[in-house]
Amino acid sequence: MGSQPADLEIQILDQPTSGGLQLDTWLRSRAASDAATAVFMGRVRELAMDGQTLDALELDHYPGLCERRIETFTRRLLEQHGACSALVLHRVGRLLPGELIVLVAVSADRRGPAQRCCAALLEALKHDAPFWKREWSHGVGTWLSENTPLGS
Amino acid sequence: MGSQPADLEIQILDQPTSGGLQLDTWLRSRAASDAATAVFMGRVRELAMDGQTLDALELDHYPGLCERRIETFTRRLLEQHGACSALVLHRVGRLLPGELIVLVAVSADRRGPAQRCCAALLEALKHDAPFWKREWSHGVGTWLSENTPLGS
Amino acid sequence: MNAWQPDSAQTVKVLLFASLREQAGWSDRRIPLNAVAVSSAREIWDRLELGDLPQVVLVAINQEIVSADHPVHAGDELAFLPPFTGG
Amino acid sequence: MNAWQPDSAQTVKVLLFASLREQAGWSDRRIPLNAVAVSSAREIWDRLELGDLPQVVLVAINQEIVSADHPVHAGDELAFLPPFTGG
Repeated sequence: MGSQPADLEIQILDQPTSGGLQLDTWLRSRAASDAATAVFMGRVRELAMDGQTLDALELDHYPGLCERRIETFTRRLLEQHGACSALVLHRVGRLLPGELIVLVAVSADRRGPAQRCCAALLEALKHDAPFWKREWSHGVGTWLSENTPLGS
Repeated sequence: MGSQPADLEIQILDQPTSGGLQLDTWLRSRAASDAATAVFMGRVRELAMDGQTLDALELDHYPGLCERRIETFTRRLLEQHGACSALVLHRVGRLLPGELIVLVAVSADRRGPAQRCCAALLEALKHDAPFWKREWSHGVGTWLSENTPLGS
Repeated sequence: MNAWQPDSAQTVKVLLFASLREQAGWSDRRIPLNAVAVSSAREIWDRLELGDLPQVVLVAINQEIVSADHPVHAGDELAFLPPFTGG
Repeated sequence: MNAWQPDSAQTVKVLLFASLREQAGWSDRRIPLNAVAVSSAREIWDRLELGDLPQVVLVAINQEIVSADHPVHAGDELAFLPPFTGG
């Protein structure tokens, strides 16, 4: 009921992962009062922004500032939405099409807060955390200047 | 880009499951063009609606009609939201606190459609599929007359 | 009228769920049809002696949700469904 | 003035990321501070000869995001961050 302290786990990973193991471990550690869990997973597309075949996606970040900013906005969003706990996984390094880029999970007592907080946390990761993507196609790397749209 | 046919998997289960295995299997079968996946998991609370300790939750359904209705509204929602594929797990039988009741996963090309379709599919499962919950506390069973609120 | 009545030829199979099952004390039963007039789902309900059909109860005939005034035919499966509480 | 200048005592460590790193051809460098006046992050940027500081570029000093006019002191870590594209 929001009475337990906010609880979060943040992992910046430089090796491929499906996220399944981390999600399972985190879910097993949740209190049964966290009856609702919303999860989002984003994976590398097969095509670059310009429609070319994507060879790889490079993900750069600013270590230190990155983790601290994620922790700050995650705590704020959990409190704002009345959610209890969050798991954030984010890949860095060289990623191949289909690999997991990001996994966000939020648990709460009710489905509304879990869903809304999970969506808000994903937007914060896209816009407020120092990560940068570079697309590699045919040996040429292009830094993205903006994120993919939410989708109408 | 929504060009592939809608693809769905529906499982009504009468034994406990964490959903992790089914989710992993389903995720691995997704096309890489489904870059965004939203998931919701609902578990049995520790307390009954009236605040008493919950011994168990009984879940009844109308076999046949249940699966067909879920398939119908899932196809409709995938199309409506421009999402590509869905996985629906729903428990029936006797469930203990902490056990998974429902898991909904939706994949799409963009995060917005995946998140919105996942939330809409969960509401449809709550309001448009013939499932019924009975709470057991201190040996007394009480059929629920309505669902838990979304949470403000 | 014919005294010989095969089970499904002149009866409808009625299913109750959840709280309705509790209230009635049974979950499924064969109800003989009126031989001269077509019955509606609501008329069958009234013969179950469970009070007025609550507005919130849905009716399904042969696993298709229909209005309470939908006609019922011999051999049909007729189900009365309290408000859903899944998910 | 003292001719002896230890690395961090009279310099600021500048970090560039992503497209800025590409543009400059380097990722981190020590920049000596003006000994008589306090410099702002923008003044340090101007000494990198990378053109005007783009509006969309964020400035962090000691891993805290601040305005481009924030003063920079000897030993600080100053980072210039293009728009974020994670998630």
